[in-house]
Amino acid sequence: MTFLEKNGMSFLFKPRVRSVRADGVGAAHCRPTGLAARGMNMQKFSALSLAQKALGGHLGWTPQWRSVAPKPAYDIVIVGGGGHGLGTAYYLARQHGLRNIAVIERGWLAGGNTARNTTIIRSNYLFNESSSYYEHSLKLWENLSQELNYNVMFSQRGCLMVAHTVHDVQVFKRHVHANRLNGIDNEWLSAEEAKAFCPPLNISPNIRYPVLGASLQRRAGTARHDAVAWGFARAASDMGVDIIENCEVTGILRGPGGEVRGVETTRGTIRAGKVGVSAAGHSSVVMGMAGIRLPLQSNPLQALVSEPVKPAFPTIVMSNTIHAYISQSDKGEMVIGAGTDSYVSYTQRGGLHIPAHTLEAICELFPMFRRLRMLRSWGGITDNTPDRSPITAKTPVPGLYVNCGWGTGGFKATPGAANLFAWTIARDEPHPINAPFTIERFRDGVMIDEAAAAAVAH
Amino acid sequence: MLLIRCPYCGERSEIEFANGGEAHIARPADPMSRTDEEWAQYLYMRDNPKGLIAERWRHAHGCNRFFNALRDTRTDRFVMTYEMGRPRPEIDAATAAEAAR
Amino acid sequence: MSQAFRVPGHGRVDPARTVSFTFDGRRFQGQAGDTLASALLANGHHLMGRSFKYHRPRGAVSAGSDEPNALVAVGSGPALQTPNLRATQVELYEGLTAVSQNRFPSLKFDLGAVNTLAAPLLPAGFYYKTFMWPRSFWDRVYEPVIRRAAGLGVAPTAPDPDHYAFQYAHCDVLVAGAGPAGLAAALAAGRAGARVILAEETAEAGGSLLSDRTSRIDGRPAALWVADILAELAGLPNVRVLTRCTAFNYGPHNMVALNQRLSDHLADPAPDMPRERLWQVRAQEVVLAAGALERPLVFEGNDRPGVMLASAARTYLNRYGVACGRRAVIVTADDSAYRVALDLHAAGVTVAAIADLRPAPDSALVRAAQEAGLTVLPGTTVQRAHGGTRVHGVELARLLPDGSVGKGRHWRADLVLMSGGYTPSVHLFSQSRGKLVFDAELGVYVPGEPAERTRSAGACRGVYALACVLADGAAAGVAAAGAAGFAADAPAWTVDAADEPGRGGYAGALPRRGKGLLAMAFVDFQNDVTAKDVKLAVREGFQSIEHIKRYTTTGMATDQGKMSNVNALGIAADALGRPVEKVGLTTFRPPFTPVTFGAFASHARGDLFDPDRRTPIDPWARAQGAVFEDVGLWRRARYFPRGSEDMEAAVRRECLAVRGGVGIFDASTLGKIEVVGPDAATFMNRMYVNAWTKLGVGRCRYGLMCRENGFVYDDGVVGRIAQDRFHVTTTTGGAPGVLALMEDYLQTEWPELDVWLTSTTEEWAVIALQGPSARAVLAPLVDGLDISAEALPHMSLAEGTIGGVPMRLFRVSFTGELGFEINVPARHGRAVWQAIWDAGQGVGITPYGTETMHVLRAEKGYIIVGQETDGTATPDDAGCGWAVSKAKADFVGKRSLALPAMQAPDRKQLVGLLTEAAWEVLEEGAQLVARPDEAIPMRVLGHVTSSYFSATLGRSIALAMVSGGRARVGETLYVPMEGRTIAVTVTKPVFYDVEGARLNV
Amino acid sequence: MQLSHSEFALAPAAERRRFVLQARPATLDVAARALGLGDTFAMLAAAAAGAVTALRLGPQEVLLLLDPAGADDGLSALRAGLAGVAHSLVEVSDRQVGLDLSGALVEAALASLTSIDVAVAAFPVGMATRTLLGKADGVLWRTAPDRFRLEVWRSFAPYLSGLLDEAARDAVF
Ligand SMILES: Cc1cc2nc3c(=O)[nH]c(=O)nc-3n(C[C@H](O)[C@H](O)[C@H](O)COP(=O)(O)OP(=O)(O)OC[C@H]3O[C@@H](n4cnc5c(N)ncnc54)[C@H](O)[C@@H]3O)c2cc1C
Ligand SMILES: NC(=O)c1ccc[n+]([C@@H]2O[C@H](COP(=O)([O-])OP(=O)(O)OC[C@H]3O[C@@H](n4cnc5c(N)ncnc54)[C@H](O)[C@@H]3O)[C@@H](O)[C@H]2O)c1
Ligand SMILES: Cc1cc2nc3c(=O)[nH]c(=O)nc-3n(C[C@H](O)[C@H](O)[C@H](O)COP(=O)(O)O)c2cc1C
Ligand SMILES: [Zn+2]
Repeated sequence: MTFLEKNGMSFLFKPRVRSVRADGVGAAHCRPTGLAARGMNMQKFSALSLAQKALGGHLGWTPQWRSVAPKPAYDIVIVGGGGHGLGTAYYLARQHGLRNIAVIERGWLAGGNTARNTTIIRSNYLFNESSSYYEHSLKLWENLSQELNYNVMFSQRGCLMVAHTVHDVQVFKRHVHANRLNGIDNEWLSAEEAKAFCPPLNISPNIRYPVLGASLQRRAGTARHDAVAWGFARAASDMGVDIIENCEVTGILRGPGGEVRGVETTRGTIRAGKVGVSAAGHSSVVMGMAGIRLPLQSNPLQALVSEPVKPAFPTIVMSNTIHAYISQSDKGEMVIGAGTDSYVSYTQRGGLHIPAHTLEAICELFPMFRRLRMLRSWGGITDNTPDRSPITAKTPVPGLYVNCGWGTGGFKATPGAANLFAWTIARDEPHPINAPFTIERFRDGVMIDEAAAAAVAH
Repeated sequence: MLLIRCPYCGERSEIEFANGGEAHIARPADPMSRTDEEWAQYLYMRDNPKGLIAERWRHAHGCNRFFNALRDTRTDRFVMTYEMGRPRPEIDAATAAEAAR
Repeated sequence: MSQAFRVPGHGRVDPARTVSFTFDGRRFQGQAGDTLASALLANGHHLMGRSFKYHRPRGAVSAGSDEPNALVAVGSGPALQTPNLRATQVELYEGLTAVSQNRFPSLKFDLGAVNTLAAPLLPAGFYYKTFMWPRSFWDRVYEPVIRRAAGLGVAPTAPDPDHYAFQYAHCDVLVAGAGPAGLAAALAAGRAGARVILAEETAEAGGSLLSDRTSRIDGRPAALWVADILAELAGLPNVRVLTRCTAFNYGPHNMVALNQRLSDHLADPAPDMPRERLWQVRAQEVVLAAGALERPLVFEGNDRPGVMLASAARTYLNRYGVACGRRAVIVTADDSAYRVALDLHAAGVTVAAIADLRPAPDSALVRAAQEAGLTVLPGTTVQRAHGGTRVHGVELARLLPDGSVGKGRHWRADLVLMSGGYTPSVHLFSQSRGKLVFDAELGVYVPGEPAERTRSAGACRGVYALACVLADGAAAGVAAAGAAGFAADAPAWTVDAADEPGRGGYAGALPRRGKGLLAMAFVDFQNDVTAKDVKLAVREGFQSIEHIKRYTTTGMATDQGKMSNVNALGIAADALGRPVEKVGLTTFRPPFTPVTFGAFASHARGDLFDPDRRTPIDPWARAQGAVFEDVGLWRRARYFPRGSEDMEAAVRRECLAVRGGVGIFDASTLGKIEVVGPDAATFMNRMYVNAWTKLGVGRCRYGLMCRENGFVYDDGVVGRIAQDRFHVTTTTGGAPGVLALMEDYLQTEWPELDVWLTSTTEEWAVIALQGPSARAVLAPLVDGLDISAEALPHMSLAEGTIGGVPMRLFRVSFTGELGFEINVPARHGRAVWQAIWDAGQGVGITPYGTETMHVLRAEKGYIIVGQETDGTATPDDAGCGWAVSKAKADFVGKRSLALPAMQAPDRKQLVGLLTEAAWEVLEEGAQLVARPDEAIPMRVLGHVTSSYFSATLGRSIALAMVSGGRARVGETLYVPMEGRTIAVTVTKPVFYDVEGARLNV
Repeated sequence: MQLSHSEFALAPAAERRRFVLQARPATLDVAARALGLGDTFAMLAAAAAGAVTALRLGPQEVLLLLDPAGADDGLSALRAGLAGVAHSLVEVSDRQVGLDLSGALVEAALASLTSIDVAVAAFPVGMATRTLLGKADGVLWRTAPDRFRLEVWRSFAPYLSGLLDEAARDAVF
């Protein structure tokens, strides 16, 4: 247990601060501040506190966040208590000094896509607009556990994107070059190098689509999805944000000038000067309450885990060409992402042929995993835009903001999107990083089409 | 895997079909006379309803015909399918409730 | 010690067939019909595994697929050793080898067990609170340690040699579970003539009746009744009974997936026998008859090997002929455990005491136990079980009227049986989105309104009395058959001697004396979730049962909460101060029990992973030693190396051969669509950016297609065969998409057009003959057709024959040379190719592949859709603005192209690039900047789309998409590479024969 | 009862010329009459007369299989009948190949590939339809209780033969 004891002395260590973009966002909050900068109530988490509480049979712990009944009015209401919504509230409080905020969640906190994603985090996107956004997020991930005093188990084990065709190679190399000039790590590996990095990978030339190489972002990784939401909830709650579960927004209140005045919910009317919608798969539904149609289609996306096994898979592998996405969690399950079901659905499930198709690809690329077994499969509701890039923006309705369209790939953006959405709400204008991610881009024909360049955007 | 009633071939499993997105979004007769905003509404903006959706399917691996369907996106239960070109059918409350069940 | 715990005269195992096997290297014997667990127990061996977190020693707690503890790896070798199998499900065969998991160095002595000592420091969620400092330790120290400690079994490290079958099936009635309810249902429906599939998870149909030595149906022992029913079912051709077959996924619209295990139980399966079969069954009607699962009790030490479910001990005794111990103490909240006591007692096991949590249990069974002289202790609970790798006693204590627990008394026992009552198996019903309702009387959730055409019968809906179960099953079978259109009569049986259904039950942690700060009472055995963990989660504000699950990991183990969910719910409800039904359950998700990946993949592996499409000329190319590449589903010859040539050398040679003489190329994979009908030209006008009305019959035109968003989608040469007939070609990969897009517009936007589309991709083999000598080679072969420049100019076509074979001859060129594309019916492709090949020998005809094709077209600045364009390029961006008809009022994409952003001067445009050094070939995908000294992030102007060494020009060439590129011709740009920067000059994208003189010859 | 693999046979089907006839339904009725195949082509059914077999695959689509011997007569009758009426007739003789599947295991083998019900009750003799087989399209036509003609695009034939062969082997167990 020595490492635990050492860990208990954590305050003696001065953690190194990674550099943050020079543009200001994020800089302040990335300073690991320990208890000082927080509200007064939060119990510090450390091995020491754990040991102290152990002596009392762990009876001394208190709720990680205050789950409260709604007040009649707030300055800002965030609709949607997923990672993005909770993070938005956190950054509004932490960075913009706003405290009178509520996060309203229709079910249990972070029970949407935050609870059900394959947790792939990377920033090696093609276009400047996207890579800046995702890199902003990745930088925040790198200090998130320390900042929140909540171990989100961010694990930078790298992400290999496997190329199977000459076309794949061209596309991936384009990414590698573009990323390098943007200061984002991404490198090209030969098939042999890819295998050295991920020994289970089948690089035999005799498979249907042999592996021709791979791109590798070493700083990519995974995180414990629930912990991210809980960590944000705890820290936000500590700064006074009200977290309201089991409360569904059913209407958006408007003033005489059309401006937002609050929300109607299953737990009554809540007034607010600003409303930020971060409802993922339900974005169309919520925004529809304000008469706004979005360029979104909500599709099922499924994932599955295997039974847990000892460490057998050191990294993340993605194959867009044959549809395989796999990593191994710290608990030992192989976490596998399947493809999107083709139709609109809010059922959080899809057809079995979709995960079956993914498992075909997994068994081809990792034939030694053929005898592993599916333990559980599930679905989420992904909000997909025509260009597969998100919207983090003001809307035509004054005081109404939306962060949506993250589709199959927004977990990685959780801290970044939350951070920039908070900025947009607080200042009533986008940050330069999210400025291109408007609704109007579809009208104006300035899409950010990552899909065109890479089949899927996990 | 959904079971979809092709108006021409009868019930077949979903893998024989391709989903074609929301139905009854007619391409403007004279696109050039549309404003950018109107054009974007046609091209990109969708109701994406949580509830009854009128959607297009193509029996891609069967008779190759497009047709429309009414389905509840909360349950994935189909109310009916109908030929291309027919207007969106009115359905009564009881049928809608059954689809939502 | 050989099977010292075998009980003669009991069980369905074959006493005559002894089977030997090894566990952790030690040799044991069992009988045919045993599971690994029953055979180990027959040898008195309870210790079978170690738990996930604390590495606690564990034995089998159940006898079925709900087993959380007895997980083993079966088989040997890096490919076949299969982890995490439940010993309770593994059927014994001669020579079976099994090893325990998650322990080091041995199962008996496991160093990981120190975690138990550290348990106070490792409560639920401890990792969220720790391991944060120093930051760098997470990746290097903490995470690796956590990962190694976790994870149960070891994944195979070599490819699985087995194969797996797959089958769709359709039936009128699918019955899941072949206990009395399922058998009755299947028989009722089967007799009515319905197509029935009956799936049973275990090796034998019969369910609980196989563990029942006392009940009699129609005067016969229950097991014989089962045999009768099975015999009748076997005689019905419309009934299929599948054993070792789990219904695991209940999907929308009555699609139920089954997993059938075919060979794992065999010592020596036939060599080509599939290991498993996955069934996708579309059922008209479904009957769920999955039975009920007994719940354990939650008390300190309830995880010691030798502490088991009461029903499991009964099954081991009656189904497998094994006594799980010599001296049992039973703790129960339910009557059914008394039957277990009676059976054990009758088999010679000492039943030291029956502790009943209920203050005054009273039923026929209780009285029978008392009459048999068994010690019944009402109002008694268990304080803790003692033992290490095997239980050796329990402390029983009185439950006092005020709810507290009195002083305990130690009872010696090597077997502690617990029964917290039964939980109906509603998994499949819930997967199908049926609503569960809380049955206050039974204290459990049962099926309510179904969402599918389904019904539950028997114990899985809380119907327990055998007579009722049979009637319920029969009624369900009748109802299902009736709903599927088969009139059925309900079979009826009389049940003479069954027990009353059990009453009672308990959910939650048992009350205990004292605070028990260090006590561990397990809720989720496998994941080592204790009652305290659940309470801690609630204390920390995790109010929703979904949060409690995720914070503690209860219910997330490989039994998916079969053993734990209701107790966790009970504890949570208690801690939350809310009634159980207000707390609710977590979501039931497929699969019911884990299913092998290989079964999902089944045939889709190796050559059958995806169709491997080959052209008619492919055998020739293979014989020539061509190197292939994948394009969509097609394999295309990429180059034809000679001798020791690498790709570069082969491509140079092939290029020069085409430019200097003639090359032959297999273009068969190009998509082809025949557009026919009076409105064909109108349709083409609307689909393509080009104008088609004036294209004469016998002429060709390069066609470019956008999507409605204005971006280039596909291209290809289109020939007009007749006034109402176009021969359209598409890219190889784009063919299916183009046809689908065309059908979409035709059927849904312009149904009034009289035009139809037929894919002819595979009708025609296409041989491209390119180079100055092409005409000379071809002319003698085309049966008198005049192919002179005058008769068949560039971009024209003619129909004729070649060696008697019908031909559509296109005079087109993707190389910039005089060229022909000879379309012949596919069956003749190979022969025609050979004829041309032979004819070209005199002029050095050379086969070339896609790579050379790419170089040649790049020299001419012809784009490849998908390489120069990427879904963000307009026709004008791609240098094809000339193709866009200005006159047409509308075409797909026109409106979007009118958006201001689509015409911005800084859009990326197609240009050529020349490096300073002729030998230097840029990397495709490399980026272009104007200011090479700029700090990162740099302002990027574009990227290299195609780049080759041009043998013809003796230098490298590249195509690029560059912001405002056309205005930059002549400018120097820079390609910053790792460690150095390459200067390039922007040029027009045509490098060779700019005037096109070579085409028009 | 164990069936052996010999109870499934896969062989090239009888040689046929092939045409895809597409037109509006009323025009297809005209075609049916022109070919002497009755007043209409029934949906998802085969109709045969003389050298011509017509498989009605969709409301606007018929696949014609013609015995090479009498093909020209049939075609001229068809062309004469449809003269002046909007339609599309495209020869696809070489686009696809015909596979003849037969034997007691034929249903089981097909059930491994297609999600449609191939039991005689649901897929009677004379029925024909396009369906998805594994990952390839094919047209299935039941010619006898234990016999199907499978029409597939040329390059998919090895894939489908391979799949069918494996499926038939598996069906034994
Ligand atoms: C199977 C799957 C795999 C994925 N894999 C990855 C991956 O590997 N990497 C990656 O980066 N991303 C991945 N994603 C995407 C990622 O999960 C999401 O983009 C991201 O989690 C979205 O977070 P969120 O907070 O916006 O949404 P959510 O977590 O869904 O939160 C939205 C919340 O809004 C609530 N809400 C909705 N309507 C209302 C209302 N009317 N009133 C109140 N509350 C409301 C919902 O209940 C929900 O809790 C995956 C998604 C799925 C489904
Ligand atoms: N309290 C009590 O006394 C009590 C409680 C429960 C059960 N019982 C007894 O149990 C019997 C109930 O009969 P029953 O037929 O409802 O249940 P059963 O337990 O006899 O049979 C259920 C069968 O379904 C199988 N099964 C479960 N899930 C499956 C799946 N997903 N796929 C395929 N097979 C699956 C099981 O292996 C089992 O054979 C009665 O005899 C009753 O007396 C009594
Ligand atoms: C990364 C990740 C790992 C998971 N690991 C497990 C697991 O080990 N065991 C388990 O039962 N479920 C696991 N789940 C699935 C959850 O139990 C659950 O299915 C998912 O959060 C969706 O919620 P729902 O099924 O309740 O709708 C995991 C989910 C994710 C996203
Ligand atoms: Zn159809």
